[in-house]
Amino acid sequence: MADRMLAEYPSEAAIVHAIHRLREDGYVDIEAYMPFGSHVVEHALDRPRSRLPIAIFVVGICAALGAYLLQWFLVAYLYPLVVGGRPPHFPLAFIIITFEMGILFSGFAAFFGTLGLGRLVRLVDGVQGTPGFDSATRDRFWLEVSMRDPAFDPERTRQVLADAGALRVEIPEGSP
Amino acid sequence: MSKALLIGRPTDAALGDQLLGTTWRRGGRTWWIVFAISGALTLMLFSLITYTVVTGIGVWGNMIPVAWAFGIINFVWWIGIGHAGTFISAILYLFEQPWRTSINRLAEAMTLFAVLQAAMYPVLHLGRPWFGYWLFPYPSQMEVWPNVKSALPWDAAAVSTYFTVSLLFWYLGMIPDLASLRDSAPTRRRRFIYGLFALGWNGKATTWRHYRAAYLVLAGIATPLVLSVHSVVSSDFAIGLTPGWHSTIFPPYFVAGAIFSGFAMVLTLLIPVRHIFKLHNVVTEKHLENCAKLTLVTGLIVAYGYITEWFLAWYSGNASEIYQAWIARPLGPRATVFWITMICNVLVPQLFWWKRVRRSVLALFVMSLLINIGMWGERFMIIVQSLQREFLPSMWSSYAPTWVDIGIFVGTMGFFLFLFLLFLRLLPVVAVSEMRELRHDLERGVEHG
Amino acid sequence: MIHPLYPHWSNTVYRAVIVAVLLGLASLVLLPWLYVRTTYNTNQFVPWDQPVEFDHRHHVRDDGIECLYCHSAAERSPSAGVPTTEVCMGCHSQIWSDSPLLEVVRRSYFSGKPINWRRVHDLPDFTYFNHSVHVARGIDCVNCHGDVGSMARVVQVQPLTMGWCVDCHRAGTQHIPPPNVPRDSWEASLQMLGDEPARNRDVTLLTTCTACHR
Amino acid sequence: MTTRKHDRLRVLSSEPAEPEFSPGVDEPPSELDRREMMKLLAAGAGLAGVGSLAGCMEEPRERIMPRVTNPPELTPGVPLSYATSMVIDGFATGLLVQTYEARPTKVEGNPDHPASLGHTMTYHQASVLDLYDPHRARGPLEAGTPTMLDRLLRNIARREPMTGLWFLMHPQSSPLLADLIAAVRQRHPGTRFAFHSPLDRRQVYEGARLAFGRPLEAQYRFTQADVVVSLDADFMGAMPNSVRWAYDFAQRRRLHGPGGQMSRLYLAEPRPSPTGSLADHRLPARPSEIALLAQALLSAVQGATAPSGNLTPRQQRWVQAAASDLGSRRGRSLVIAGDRQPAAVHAAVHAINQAIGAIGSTVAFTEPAILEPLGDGLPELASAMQSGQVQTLVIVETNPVYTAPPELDFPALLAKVPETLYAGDMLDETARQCQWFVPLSHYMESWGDARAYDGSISLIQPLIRRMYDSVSVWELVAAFAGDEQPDGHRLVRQRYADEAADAGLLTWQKHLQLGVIPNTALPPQQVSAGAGAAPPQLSGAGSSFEVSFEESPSVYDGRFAANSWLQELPKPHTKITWGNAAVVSPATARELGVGNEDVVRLVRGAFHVDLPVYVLPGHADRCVTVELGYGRSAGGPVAEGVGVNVYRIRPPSPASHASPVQVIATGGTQRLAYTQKVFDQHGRDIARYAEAAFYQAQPQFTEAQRGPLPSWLPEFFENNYQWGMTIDTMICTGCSSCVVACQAENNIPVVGKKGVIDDREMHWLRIDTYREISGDDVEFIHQPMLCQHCEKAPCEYVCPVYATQHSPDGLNEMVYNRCIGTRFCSNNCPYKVRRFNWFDYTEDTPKTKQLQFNPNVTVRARGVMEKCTFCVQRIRAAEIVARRERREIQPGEVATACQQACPTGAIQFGLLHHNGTNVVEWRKEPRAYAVLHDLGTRPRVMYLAKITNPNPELDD
Repeated sequence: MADRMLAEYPSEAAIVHAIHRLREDGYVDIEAYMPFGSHVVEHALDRPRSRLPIAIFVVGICAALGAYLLQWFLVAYLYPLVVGGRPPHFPLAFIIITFEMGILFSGFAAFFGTLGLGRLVRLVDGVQGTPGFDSATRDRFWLEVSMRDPAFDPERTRQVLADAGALRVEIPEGSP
Repeated sequence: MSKALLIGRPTDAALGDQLLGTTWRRGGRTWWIVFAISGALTLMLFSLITYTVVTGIGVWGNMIPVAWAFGIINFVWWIGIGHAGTFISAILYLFEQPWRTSINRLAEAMTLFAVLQAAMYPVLHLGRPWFGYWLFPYPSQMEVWPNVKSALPWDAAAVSTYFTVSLLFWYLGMIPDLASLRDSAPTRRRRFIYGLFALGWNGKATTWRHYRAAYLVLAGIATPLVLSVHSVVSSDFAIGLTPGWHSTIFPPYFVAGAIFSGFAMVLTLLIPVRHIFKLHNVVTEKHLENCAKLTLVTGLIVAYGYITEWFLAWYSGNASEIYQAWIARPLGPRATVFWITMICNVLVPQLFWWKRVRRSVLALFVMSLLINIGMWGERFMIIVQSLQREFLPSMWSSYAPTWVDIGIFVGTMGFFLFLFLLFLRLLPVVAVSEMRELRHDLERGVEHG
Repeated sequence: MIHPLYPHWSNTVYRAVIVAVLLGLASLVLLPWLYVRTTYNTNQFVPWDQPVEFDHRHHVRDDGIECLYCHSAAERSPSAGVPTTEVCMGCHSQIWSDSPLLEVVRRSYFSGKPINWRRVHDLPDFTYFNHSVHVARGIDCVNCHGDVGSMARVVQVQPLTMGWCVDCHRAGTQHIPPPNVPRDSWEASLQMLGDEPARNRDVTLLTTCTACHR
Repeated sequence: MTTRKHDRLRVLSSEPAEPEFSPGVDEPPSELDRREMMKLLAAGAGLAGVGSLAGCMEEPRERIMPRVTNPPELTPGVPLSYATSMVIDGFATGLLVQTYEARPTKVEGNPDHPASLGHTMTYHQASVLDLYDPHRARGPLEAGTPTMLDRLLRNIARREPMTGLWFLMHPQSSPLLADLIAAVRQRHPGTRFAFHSPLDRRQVYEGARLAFGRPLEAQYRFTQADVVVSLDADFMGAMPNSVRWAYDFAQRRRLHGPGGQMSRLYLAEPRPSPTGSLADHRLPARPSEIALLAQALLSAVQGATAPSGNLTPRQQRWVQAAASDLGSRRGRSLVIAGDRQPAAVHAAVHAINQAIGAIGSTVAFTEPAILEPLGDGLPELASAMQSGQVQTLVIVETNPVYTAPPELDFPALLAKVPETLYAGDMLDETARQCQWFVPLSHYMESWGDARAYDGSISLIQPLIRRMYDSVSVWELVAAFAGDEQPDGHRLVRQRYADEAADAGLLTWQKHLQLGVIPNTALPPQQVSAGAGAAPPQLSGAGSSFEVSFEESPSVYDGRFAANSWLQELPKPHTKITWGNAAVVSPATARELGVGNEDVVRLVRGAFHVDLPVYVLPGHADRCVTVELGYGRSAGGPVAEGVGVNVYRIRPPSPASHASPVQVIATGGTQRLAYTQKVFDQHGRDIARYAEAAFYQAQPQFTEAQRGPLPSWLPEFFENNYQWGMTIDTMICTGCSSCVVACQAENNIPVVGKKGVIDDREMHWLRIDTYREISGDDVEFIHQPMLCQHCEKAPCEYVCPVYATQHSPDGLNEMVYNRCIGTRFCSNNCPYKVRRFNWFDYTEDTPKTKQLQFNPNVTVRARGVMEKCTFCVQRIRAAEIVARRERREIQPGEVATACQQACPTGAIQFGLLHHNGTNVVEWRKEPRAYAVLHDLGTRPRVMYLAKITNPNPELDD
């Protein structure tokens, strides 16, 4: 069941132009596909900043705390042994592992966060397989308008996209 | 000579064909020969490892007093090499150095493979490698735990973290290129396989948004990480009493040395790759020259480290330290290694003051090799020469490696090359999507230094 | 319209496979980790075949023979000692002197060849356990060997892992029963007395390595 | 915690058939299982990725073999120790041997024995290893084919009286043997007994005869000697009574405080000896020069002012100083000559002692403990063989084919003898050329007796039933006396029936328990020198090269060459293991143009040998010292082909040295395996030493090397129950008895010559020797170096798995089964006392050798670190006994193996709150110091600086 309309544009400039056109026409539910992370396009779509960094920070801090606690628990609490006359609880020595674990888990958070928020880890989405769409990862920019968009009208929207300089306009057959 | 970062103004498609094409154009005969050799060396490596584990660590040259030798030297050497990758991809990214773009993928791959070699040694050099997992705090029936006051669990944590984070960073950066391989690779089989690793990337702006945020953060955390790793490695020595180890200069001195050797290795690999894959337009003299400059800078820091060691040894007034720095190393057993180190690490980089040298590809290549040798020598000097001349003269002795030591070292080089060649064949050597971005930035005339 | 690279159902398979791979990796660590905790691995509750069908129930419960009567070395020696054939024959030259069950014992006694028992409680050889000091501190045999008096064949009831030893050596005082209190009422009396019985026997809890490893 | 017991018979009688395992052991010797277990562990854990110690234990299941009947004194798992004696060339040293379930594991000295006083020498410590040598002969041979021992003995006993029957054996002192010899002579009239050892003491008795008209044994009282002058006498290391004398000398020597008095030692010798390292005035002299010195000294003490002509100025000064010191301390000084010196020197020395009033005060004379000291020897036998008078030759222990001078061509002589029987522990060079071979029992398997140096009758009792089909010397001789089933026990009981008669069995058992029959020391004789010959004329010394033949401190005359502990024992001054060298002085080395490991050829007439050179400062010039006992061509794989056999150039007489000799550098080189390569302290105050005068002036000269150092780490040892060790380097001779004792106690493996060359020796305790060279004088400082059990141990905090950490009572603990072998601890140990199992050194331990393993010490597998534990097994065992008895550990209750062995008592160990004990009082002395104190490791081992007492007149 088709739910969106796709239009291919030759360049950054073209798609930006198209986006402005659509927005003037009151379209809200639009999305772009591009071969590289273009600030310009993102700016045109003007989306809020990603929240991912905050999540990463939180995870990292928790991991670090956990690492320190674990070290204290094992070395200073469960089986305190004297080595080289050092006290069982020896913060100086615990710092490094604490730090490394903080880094490690922020790393995980960043990576898996992207996969999650970016809806990745899948082979099939709504747009793959649309004729010509594979240019989206090479050199073309694709604009997507959702059919759920209040301003959407099959004919007019196609027209608008074409007028904005689309090389082609496609309607992918429904995503699973 | 152009100082451009990108020669010509290739279209995105052209860039794609040129840079992604490396994965489907057939390898020449030379590639196959080198690949075969590295494969053979890899086999040798693993048979020697088996031999060591079965017979006992005694097949190495280690003894008392020199209880650490090739194992740890090579560990530190490889880890050091592993530093340039993350340095380039993370730190230069933070400093918005556009010239990183065309070499970071390759440098990161080098990092991963180098760290992989490094990671083998600490386990191998154990008397009982099969108990290596005791370094990790798993819930054990013995109810005794690792001693986190020792530098070795620090190592374990640092190295494994470094490897993991570098891997994630590398992979994350590669996803868009994998996607574009999925869409543009010639055969359906290739597309299918690359598709599996592309994780369904479709270049959606929303995804890009999180992606770029995550990438920035990863760069942000990788920066302190890369600095921490070699500091931790240096603490394997710095927390010890051994004359020549017991020094506070070690962490910065090691980090500098690491990046120094790292860039040397980058040049060693980059120059041939650039030649073979005809990347002159994306990897320009400018890139090579910048690498040379960084090598010079870090080289100077290393030289400063040596000077500080000698000074502190003298200043400490400690007989053992003075003997170590002023007599044992320059004159004692295996002093040749000391002199090789000095020449390769201190004198050779000075040539980089001259632009003509920095611009001469051949000179760069040769010097990078010399520096790699020099940095290996430095680790030999620090580890073996120090242990040869410790506190009690009654236990002074001199070290000699066995054929197994050398075989395993050469083997790891082969294994490294093996992995690197596979990388060249199967994955995009240059970050294409980033090149495209760079290209657009350049077009907009946002020409950075 | 080229037909898509992946069939529409592939997402599910793809994710399933990824999860499976991850689980597989984890199990490489988890399974052995679980295995070593099984009684199979620790040899608990295995009724080993012995050359002589010796029944502790009969000797301990019916005849009321004290452990230390036969395992007398436990008071003086690191090892409790398996009784000599002589000890067996001490009684069995009089009673059941012709029982076929005791054939092996008699043969050993007259030939002078020792009886070849199978060790049930077997510590690693780098671990030095000393019975005498534990007995002297009033650790009851049952604490480690279980209620042997109720076993047809002796089995190992405790894991005898280092963790198990150390648990007691860290906080062992409540394992030391008050004198002359029947077993079934230990719990109660210990709750009453706390570690007083232990203090009376000036028990020292050793957790230093050379207490067991030398 | 071991109890001493008397008669062993009941224990032994109850053993089942298979003697190689000690039965009745409730845990049979399980090194094997232990090793397999380690392996299984490895494999299991390796595969599993995780695993627990119990994890891989289930197969193979250990078996339990209880005794059938238990002797009352034996509790399985509790060791017993029994008194016995070891005899070397006729002189007995009393020992206590520790056994686990009838399995000897460790030798200690017998405190009640006059020749031991509880201490031992290397040979005694190592002898337990010989017992379990898998290459010992296992049965008698007739022309190379096995035969039955009892039949052989019966046939011998039933022989008609023989003519031309000769015996050749080591010097003997056994009263029982004396009786048996008489019996043999009675049965076979005209039988002759030749007593011979390569290190013969015949010239000693000859000297006494010259001086007093009859052979006598000198009994020295070092405890009363302020001044000792030794002419080539290594009386603390290489003489029959050395263990005792070392102790006595140390008593008089050791300083208790700056004000204290210490004796002074003058010593002239070719190469530095253990005794030499304590000498205040050590004069390097070639063997031939000793005679001149003796003569000069004699004339000097007799008042001759004119210095005898042919002495160098240095020698003259030495003689003058010695003479004046001797003279000024009449009755409180003595002179002693080396056994190997010619009779004339001994005679001269007796005269000197007479002159300085030593005889009767510091030197007494008794009848020799030895049988027939001047009776037949090798020369007599040789000539008899030459002239074909020898019909039957019985050779016991001694190995003439290997040791006899080349001139004799002993193999050829042996071929002339119709009937030859050899009795020994192995098929050695001589055994291979005799037609009969009888295995000789180890002394731990035999009943017997012997006299100590002072004559006390020492008893020898077996500790284990005979492992093989063998006889003791007494039984063999008894067979020739007609005893068809000789039984050592019976013979000994008969011999001492009357000693025990008064109170019967009990006294006998008391004696056995004591190991020595009280009040049997030989009485002093009234003598005066010069009664015999006038002071003899001594031959002068040539200027040509001399070769001096020394007994090896490791393998003696070669009889211990099969003992791997001794082979791997570093020699006191050269630290050479596994072989011998041509030891020369630096000047001589320069003259020859050679250095260490350059091969030289020593040529005496038609005979020559090639040896690698070792350059040793303090050695006499133009003299080459070579050690006997190496280059065995038979006698077990350990012995064979190690070092060079220098008997091949050893002259018949004097056997002590050969001159003239050509020394030629061959240009070749040969690796020597030494454990220490640098002997210079490089100005680091590691082994402190000072002269007595300096010490009196500045008692606190080691102050900077002890006491607390600033540290931001908290103080840990809140309890005062702490172990510590104190070592006095001023009475350490470097004899290395402690090293072997440690090896025996702690199951320390040997690594072989290659292992040593690769710096992989395993000794937990080593003796570092530093040479302080000033002009002609060399000061040798021996520093026993073992784990210092630092309070702030650098090795501990670097171990990632807590395999080494600190116990509350101050021990640095090493847990082998936790060690994963990072070797970080070794790198971080400033004292380098940690040893690593580079290979599986214990894997191929022969089954018999496994019986020697100390069951209370883990046998280390491959890949783990190990080091001195302060004999923690002994500490814990003692603590357990004390706990059981609800009492404190008493002072002296725990002794480490090294402490027990040390002849001079230089090593002291104990609890630091036991005031009054040596370990505590010594470390309070001002000369106490800690090695590398400035590192702040706070060692638990304190050393006392070496103090020397040179003669102020002789300051040059």
